[in-house]
Amino acid sequence: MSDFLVYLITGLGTGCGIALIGSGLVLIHRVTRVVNFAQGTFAVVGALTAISLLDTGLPHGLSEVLGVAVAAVVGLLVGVIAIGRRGTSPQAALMVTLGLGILAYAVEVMLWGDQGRSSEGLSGAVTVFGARIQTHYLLIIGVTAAVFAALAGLFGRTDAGKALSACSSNPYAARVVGISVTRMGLIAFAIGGALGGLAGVLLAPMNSMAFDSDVALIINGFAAAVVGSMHHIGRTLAGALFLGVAEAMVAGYGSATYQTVVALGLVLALMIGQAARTHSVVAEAG
Amino acid sequence: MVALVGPNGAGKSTLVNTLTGILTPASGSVEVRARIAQVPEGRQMFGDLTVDDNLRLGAWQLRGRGESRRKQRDTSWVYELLPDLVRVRDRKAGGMSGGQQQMVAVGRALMSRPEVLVIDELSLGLAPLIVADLAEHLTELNREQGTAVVLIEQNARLALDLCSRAYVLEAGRIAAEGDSADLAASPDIARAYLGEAQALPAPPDAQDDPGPHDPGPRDRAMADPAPTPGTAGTARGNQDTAVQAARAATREAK
Amino acid sequence: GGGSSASSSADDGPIDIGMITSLTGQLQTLGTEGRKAAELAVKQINKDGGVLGRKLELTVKDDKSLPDQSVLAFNAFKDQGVTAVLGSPSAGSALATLPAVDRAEIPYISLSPADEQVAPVHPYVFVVPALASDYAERLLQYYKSEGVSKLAVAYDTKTAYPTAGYKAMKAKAGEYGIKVVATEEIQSTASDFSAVFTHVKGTDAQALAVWVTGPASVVLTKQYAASGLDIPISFTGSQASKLWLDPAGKAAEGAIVASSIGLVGDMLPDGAQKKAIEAVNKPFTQKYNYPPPQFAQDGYTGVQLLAAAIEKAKSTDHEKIRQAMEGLTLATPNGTYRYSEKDHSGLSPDYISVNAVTDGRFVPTVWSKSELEKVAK
Amino acid sequence: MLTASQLSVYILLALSAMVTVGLSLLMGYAGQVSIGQASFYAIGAYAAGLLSVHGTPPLLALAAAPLIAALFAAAIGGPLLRLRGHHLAFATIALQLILISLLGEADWAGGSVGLQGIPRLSAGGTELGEDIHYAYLAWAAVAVTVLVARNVVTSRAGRGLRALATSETAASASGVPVARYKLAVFTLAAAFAGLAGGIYAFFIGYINPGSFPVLLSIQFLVMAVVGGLGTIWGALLGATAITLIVQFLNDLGSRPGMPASAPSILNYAVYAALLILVVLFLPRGIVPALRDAWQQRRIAGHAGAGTGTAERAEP
Amino acid sequence: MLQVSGLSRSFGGVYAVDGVDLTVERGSALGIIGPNGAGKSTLFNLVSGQLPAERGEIRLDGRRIDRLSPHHRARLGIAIVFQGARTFHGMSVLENAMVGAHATTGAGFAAAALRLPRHRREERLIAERAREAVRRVGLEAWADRPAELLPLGQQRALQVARALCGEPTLLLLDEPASGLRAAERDRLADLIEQLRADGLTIMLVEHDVALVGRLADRVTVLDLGRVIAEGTPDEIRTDPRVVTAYLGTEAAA
Ligand SMILES: Nc1ncnc2c1ncn2[C@@H]1O[C@H](COP(=O)(O)OP(=O)(O)OP(=O)(O)O)[C@@H](O)[C@H]1O
Ligand SMILES: Nc1ncnc2c1ncn2[C@@H]1O[C@H](COP(=O)(O)OP(=O)(O)OP(=O)(O)O)[C@@H](O)[C@H]1O
Ligand SMILES: [Mg+2]
Ligand SMILES: [Mg+2]
Repeated sequence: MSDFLVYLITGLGTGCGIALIGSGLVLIHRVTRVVNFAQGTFAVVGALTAISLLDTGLPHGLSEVLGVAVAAVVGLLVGVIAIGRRGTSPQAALMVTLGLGILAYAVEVMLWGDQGRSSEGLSGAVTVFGARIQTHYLLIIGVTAAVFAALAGLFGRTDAGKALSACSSNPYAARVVGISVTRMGLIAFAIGGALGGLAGVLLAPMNSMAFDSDVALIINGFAAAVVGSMHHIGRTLAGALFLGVAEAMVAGYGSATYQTVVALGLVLALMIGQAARTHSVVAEAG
Repeated sequence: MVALVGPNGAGKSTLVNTLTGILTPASGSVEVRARIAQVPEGRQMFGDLTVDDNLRLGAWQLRGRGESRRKQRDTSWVYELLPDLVRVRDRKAGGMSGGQQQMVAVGRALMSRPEVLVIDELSLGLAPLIVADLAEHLTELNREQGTAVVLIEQNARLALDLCSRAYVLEAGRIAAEGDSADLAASPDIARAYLGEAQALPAPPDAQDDPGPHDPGPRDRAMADPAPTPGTAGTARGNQDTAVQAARAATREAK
Repeated sequence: GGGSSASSSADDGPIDIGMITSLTGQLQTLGTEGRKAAELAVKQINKDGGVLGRKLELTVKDDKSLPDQSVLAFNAFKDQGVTAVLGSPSAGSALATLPAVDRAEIPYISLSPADEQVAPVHPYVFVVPALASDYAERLLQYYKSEGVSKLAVAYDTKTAYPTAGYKAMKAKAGEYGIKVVATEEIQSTASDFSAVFTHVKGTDAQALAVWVTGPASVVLTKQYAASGLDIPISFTGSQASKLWLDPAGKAAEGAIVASSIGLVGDMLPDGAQKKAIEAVNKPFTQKYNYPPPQFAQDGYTGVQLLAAAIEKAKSTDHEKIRQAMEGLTLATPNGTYRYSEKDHSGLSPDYISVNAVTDGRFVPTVWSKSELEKVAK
Repeated sequence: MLTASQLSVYILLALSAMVTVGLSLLMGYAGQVSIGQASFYAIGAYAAGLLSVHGTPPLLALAAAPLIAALFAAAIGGPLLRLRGHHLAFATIALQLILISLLGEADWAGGSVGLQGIPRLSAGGTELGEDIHYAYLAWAAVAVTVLVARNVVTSRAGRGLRALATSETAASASGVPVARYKLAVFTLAAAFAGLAGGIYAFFIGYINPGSFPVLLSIQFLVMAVVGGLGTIWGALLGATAITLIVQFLNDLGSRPGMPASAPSILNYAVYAALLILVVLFLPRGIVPALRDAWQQRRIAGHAGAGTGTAERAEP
Repeated sequence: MLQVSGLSRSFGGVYAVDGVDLTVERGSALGIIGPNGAGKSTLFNLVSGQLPAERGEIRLDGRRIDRLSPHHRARLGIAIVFQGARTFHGMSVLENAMVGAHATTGAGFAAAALRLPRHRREERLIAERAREAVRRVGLEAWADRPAELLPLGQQRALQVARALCGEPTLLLLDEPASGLRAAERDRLADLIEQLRADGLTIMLVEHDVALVGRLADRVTVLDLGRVIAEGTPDEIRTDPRVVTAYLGTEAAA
């Protein structure tokens, strides 16, 4: 029983990490229709910045905040290059973000070298119902909950949220009603950068962050975001948690060698199930 | 109220799009000193937002605070004008029927309490009943709030009845303009109707490379601020008329 | 028959040596270090008058950690008519290049520890790093000395090196009176290993041996520290560097890590071995401000072995060098190599040190210290 | 006369070109995104490798490679192609991850160590020992690929594909069997990749899961996009440009005298910068851009049909 | 030739088409009118197979077709012109029309890839049929232009041309005249009348009552997914329910 709890909570923990990456992807796509392949890079930059600051003796908290800030700026930069030029199609912008992700490798190697780095997170472990869980997981879970609540609020309740969604739903119409599509897009990229950075600083203590850590991050995040059709906040979170827990459970009760296979397989099945139910007319509507 | 009439492909949409700044003119300039709202060609819904959200976004530009903001966001009066929408107010606009979308588009434009209202195709896909109501409402707006209306309308009869002035467009140039009553009588109108598709400016890059990423007119209109030589002619043709129509519109706005 | 070694046999010109390594991609950290040390070795040798009175000239090519790129690089060296090639640290690259090596019959000194390169023996392929199986054997010896009889093993099934190591460990465990009571298959792409520890807790294993490469080892170490699992954990050569030590940080304290003897040179008694190690450690540390990691020493050793073989063969002829290699015995930072016709990985497990991480440094265990002293003389 | 290293570059180039042509067909004409095209490359390679290792005559094994890849595509395509856009893109990438992962486990396929001892191609006793033979083979295969692709796109089927790329609804209403067409083009692209993979296996003589990373799929994607989606020449040009640039930067980076950081700067930064510039300034790819430019010149040149517009609009 | 009975389809619980019965005689033209959102387009989507029906059945010449896929129905001779323009991007006007020919031709990938004679024969056939169709709708001047650049009216005409290429027996037209000026409108009406003369059966959704009056010999009125009236144009024009629900007073005059 307590084993189950361990798997469940660690699963949720990893899931939340994935969700944070996914959230940035969804946010940016929901506003700009761009699948931002540089999302993992934001996390890496945020993490590595925070770690370096910690090494220089800055206290925890401050270092992390600064890391997130830097990631946000990087996000904005990526945005400017990807969608700043008038008439760059989402597909083109996607390739640009891909390119920027690779470009970042060089910069990161220059700044931080090519070796993996890590930081000390919340040390120790707590015991929940006889299950021993790393305290840091609880932090990740908490932050993720807050972030997603905020996003859901933004898009669900506020006019600003609607206006943001409008930009991707129909850019032309957005211009017609006087929404500055590009500015909205840049805002989205900045926030997306911050979200990525947040994911990075939270995951840094759990992982060894190197310039090329983004690949693994982006793939999981992409999986979650796609479960949410690159649009739905809630479904993205659900997808991420599902992914995390599935992996943990497979590793726990089956063999860890197949955890990715099974988890990805399940996500695929899930999506194909969804798709079977929607019909092209409806899919193309609007 | 100004009417733009002319055969398909005359350049009416292109013209009003330059008016509202969706397209940037290749030459000359458009100055509009007024809050301008547009019912674009082809409805242009926010497909995955609800009908209600679509309407509310119409008021996005109005930067009100507190109470006034609340008023601006209030959509109820639009539903009174277009009762058919009540039934679907919380459904995704993308799923709506052609006419319902047209209603939303009109409602959305009205929401911004415009001083200049540009309507590209009013009656498109609307049931006669609704068209009558809308026509009435527009004249009302024009009379009471002095809202200027630039109207493109397939049903020229209706257009000329509604509007005081009218411009007849053909192949991107103004073929005739004047008091709609006179125009209604004049043969120019008839000519405009008989405008042949062949007489149209041929679109550019004809042997364009196939592939879905080739942007459709809409994307393209956004894509290249400076049209390719092919369109330049059209655009320039439209443009000088654009200035006039804009003046006409703003004159009425004062 | 002995492919003549084209251009570079011009009797006084420099001796061309090619080096295929991973300067970008997954393994770029390993490759970059290896290159640094190899270039250092060449510089030293040339300073001491070169080989056969001729200078060595090292050309480096990047395989981007991709097999086919390694083949491209090898073909390029073939065109260039190099005397010999130092091979990539990536097992995939090495194995992909072997067929080409067999055809071209150019001596290939591999810096990758994959067992498959030497079993069966490829005539022109000689391996520098200690093989996974050697590490396995050494760790078993250590556990025996610690009185461990029940062992849990976790290994990454999707990477060649750990898999080979695990297989060897399982096969040889019996000889040392050790029983593998739990086998945990893990995945280097995973980000959570709590399952491993939870499972092992459920067994009566007295120690956990981990075979994994890359960043995953850091994650695993940190989670081991937090897991409350109270049996010792051991790692292999893949962790014997700051790539693992730094990010793992506090969590690494007390962990057992097997490494090449070169890594603990400064703790050896004075003698041939220590001198050999310092020959690379001193200048390398001077130049880069940190002691050379394992991969660097492999690169350095590779060059040394090659130079010795050429010297011994008194020729740059590929076939002659191969024969020289097969009879070669040489003391290097990695230990003393003894290649033979049947054994193309000349290093014995005796040169592997088993360390415990103390105060963020690799310190040989008492048992290991005494063992090393035997060979260090 | 090309040197062995140049030869092997051109062989790999040809193989990429084949995959890219298929991908361009899939994405450019049928509007189906695949970020996992290397899966079929891998399947072709493993099919050829395994068969020949177990004694099948190499040529037979090579012929089987595209077939098996196609069969696999046809099998998974059914459910997979219900997905659209990002979903499909993800599905393809996930598929590759799963495939690589399983291959790493499959001891019968060499597992994580990889598949060793793949014989060289041999036709009727005579072995294709020289790289030049593989170059001929590869380029012949490219020719076939291009021919088939051209024939398909300029046909009824091709029009159907392009139609469903815009609107599946309208296409199906015009009698286009959308699902079947998608599957067909998916399968065709897989076959191309499979054939390339087969040649790869024989050329290198060793394959392992690491030979087919996701980055390879992305590389193919980049080639297709840079060259210009939906144009066969674009696919060829893209593959060529990218392969040669990558090789050039790679050589440059490891030249003696280059700083230690040169490789990562060149292989990452410069490569990426070039990619970004092309995408930003030739968003539709090189070949379409060239075509447009040529159009413009032609229009500007003799006052022909194209300028009719402008004239009519002049005052 | 077409019998629809008890046909229903809902979206999000709300019925868009709710137990509709109707019959279309061969060679006749049925007009369908009704308020916005009444379910006209949905009905067409159900008949042409774009949407699966929830209940009810559709018979073409007595054969049940409501389980068949859209392209299968197209092969049986049902063609549809959608509300709103749906031209295929990146293809010339002529190619757009040629797509329509899918319904009556069969050469697949293999035939194309290998350039079998069958393929060549068909290509020739398709090409000339497409030219004919394009000419018929008066687009020959645009034949080689990218279709998405056509103004609205021409796009509509192009869809008709595409439909004709499939040599349909039943043609569904969803608001074909919306957005067309009087001139184009008349040309379209003439075209439709010709088609009828050629024996084509036509279902027409239109808000231009005059046009419906001119083209249709029977009219069905939908409201909220149900048939509220049925009869000749004149009967309908005076039907009080229709006037209040749809026409409004002055439009009827
Ligand atoms: N994005 C574009 N690129 C090239 N040509 C275009 C573009 N948009 C419109 N055109 C051309 O400009 C001309 C005017 O088009 P426009 O849509 O303004 O005509 P219109 O009067 O609005 O027609 P309709 O009455 O059908 O709406 C047409 O010939 C059209 O083909
Ligand atoms: N894809 C969809 N998703 C959700 N609701 C839909 C969808 N398609 C149609 N509806 C709803 O079904 C009802 C009927 O729509 P339909 O398009 O058939 O009306 P219509 O008679 O064609 O109206 P119009 O004359 O305006 O075109 C409408 O209320 C519409 O909102
Ligand atoms: Mg228009
Ligand atoms: Mg409709």
